[in-house]
Amino acid sequence: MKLLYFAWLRERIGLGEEEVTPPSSVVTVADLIAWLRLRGPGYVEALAETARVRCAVNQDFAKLDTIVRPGDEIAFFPPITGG
Amino acid sequence: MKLLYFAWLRERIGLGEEEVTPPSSVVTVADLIAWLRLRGPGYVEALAETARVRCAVNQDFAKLDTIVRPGDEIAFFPPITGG
Amino acid sequence: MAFIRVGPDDIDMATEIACLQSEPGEIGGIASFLGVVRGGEGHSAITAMTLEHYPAMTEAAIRRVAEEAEARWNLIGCRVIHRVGRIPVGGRIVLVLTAARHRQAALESTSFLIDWLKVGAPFWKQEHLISGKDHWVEAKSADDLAAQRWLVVAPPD
Amino acid sequence: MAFIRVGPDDIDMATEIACLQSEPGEIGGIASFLGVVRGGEGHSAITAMTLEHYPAMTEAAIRRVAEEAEARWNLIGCRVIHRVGRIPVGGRIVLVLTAARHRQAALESTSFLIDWLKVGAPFWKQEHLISGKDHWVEAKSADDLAAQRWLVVAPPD
Repeated sequence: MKLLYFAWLRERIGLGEEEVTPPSSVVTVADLIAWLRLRGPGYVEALAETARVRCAVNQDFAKLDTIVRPGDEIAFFPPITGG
Repeated sequence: MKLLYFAWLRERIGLGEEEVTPPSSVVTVADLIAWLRLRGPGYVEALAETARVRCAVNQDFAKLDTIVRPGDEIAFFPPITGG
Repeated sequence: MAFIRVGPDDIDMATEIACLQSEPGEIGGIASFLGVVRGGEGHSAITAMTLEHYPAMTEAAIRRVAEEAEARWNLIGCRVIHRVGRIPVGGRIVLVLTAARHRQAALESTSFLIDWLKVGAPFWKQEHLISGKDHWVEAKSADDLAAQRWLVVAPPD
Repeated sequence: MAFIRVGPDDIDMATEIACLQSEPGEIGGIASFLGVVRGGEGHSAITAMTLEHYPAMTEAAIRRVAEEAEARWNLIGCRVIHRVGRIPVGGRIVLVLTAARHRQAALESTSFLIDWLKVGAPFWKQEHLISGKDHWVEAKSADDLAAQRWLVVAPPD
């Protein structure tokens, strides 16, 4: 699956986009976050407080229990500050 | 006193502005309207329905019982359609 | 300081916004309402509209209410331009422009000012029908109600 | 048909209004909101702001809501222009422009769209402080509340 990071999540993780293949035990957004945190301190720092992290799956806003599948585009970002 | 007429009141009376000297029995806007109606059919037509006539005395919106005095500028006009 | 202009000249939105932005202050948002002459349909189709006003009263009345809006919404700037004379279909009649730190103040004060102009500023609209007839526009009670939302008092009956 | 543009180019209000006025329909009023970069004061004084977004999502999300607004307020036209990239203090960030037969539809839909953009469109603002530091703007709960006025659902927590 394709992961995208925006704003300070991108800065902390150190990249804006990557392809990953998580194990089949990763079923939901929450699982994916837990798995990503194992990838290094930048991920831990970016994804530490899930209350400050928002997610979209295939360009639709998602929740922690939204299902993720191979081939999905999954974006992580802070609360929106548009307009 | 100086009288001003706007919009269809001006058209019906046939002039936009005139100087008048009503008798001392004319104390209020209502008295002035009654006295003006004696001046001819245009005035009657313009001032027939007081519900459709608005008035300002010295550039402030006035009511039928507002006092009018020599030297005042008194304007008659239809309900406002601005903006 | 509220800027008010009443006259026959057309309205140039870009210039007005630039003037507003030159006001000192922390502008975060600029709201506007531009009223244009609607063509009407069928029997009420028109070619143009003529706006008449009470010159000695108009600008002063608008200034009073614009300054009230500036105080009530803590505006950084406010411009009200109202045209008079003949305006063709599609032409600009009125522009209300407000600037504030935050969007809600700008949007609400714009709404307030245009609602007030409909019932409180001494303008009268005459429509020139395609048929050649002229017709004075009747005041709408809906406009009185809109103005009352803001506790603005329409001219007394 | 709603017109949406997201990109680095500056916003030309006069052009956008002219485009809106060329839409077929009986336009009586055009409302707008223009958001500009506020300079801030003291320790939070900034020189510029950078807007980041999620390109694959932004325009589609704005279009969906702009079309919802067109239907809900029976708009004749609607344009939403949102800039991304670096914008200096005083620069234009966003323009919402709506046209309707009547003023209230235009003003309300403008308010709705800007309230939604604050919480619903995937943009993020970074401030460049005069001190040289960069700082991501925090979302405001007041913006969530403003969006809720319209029964718009902010992205889930």
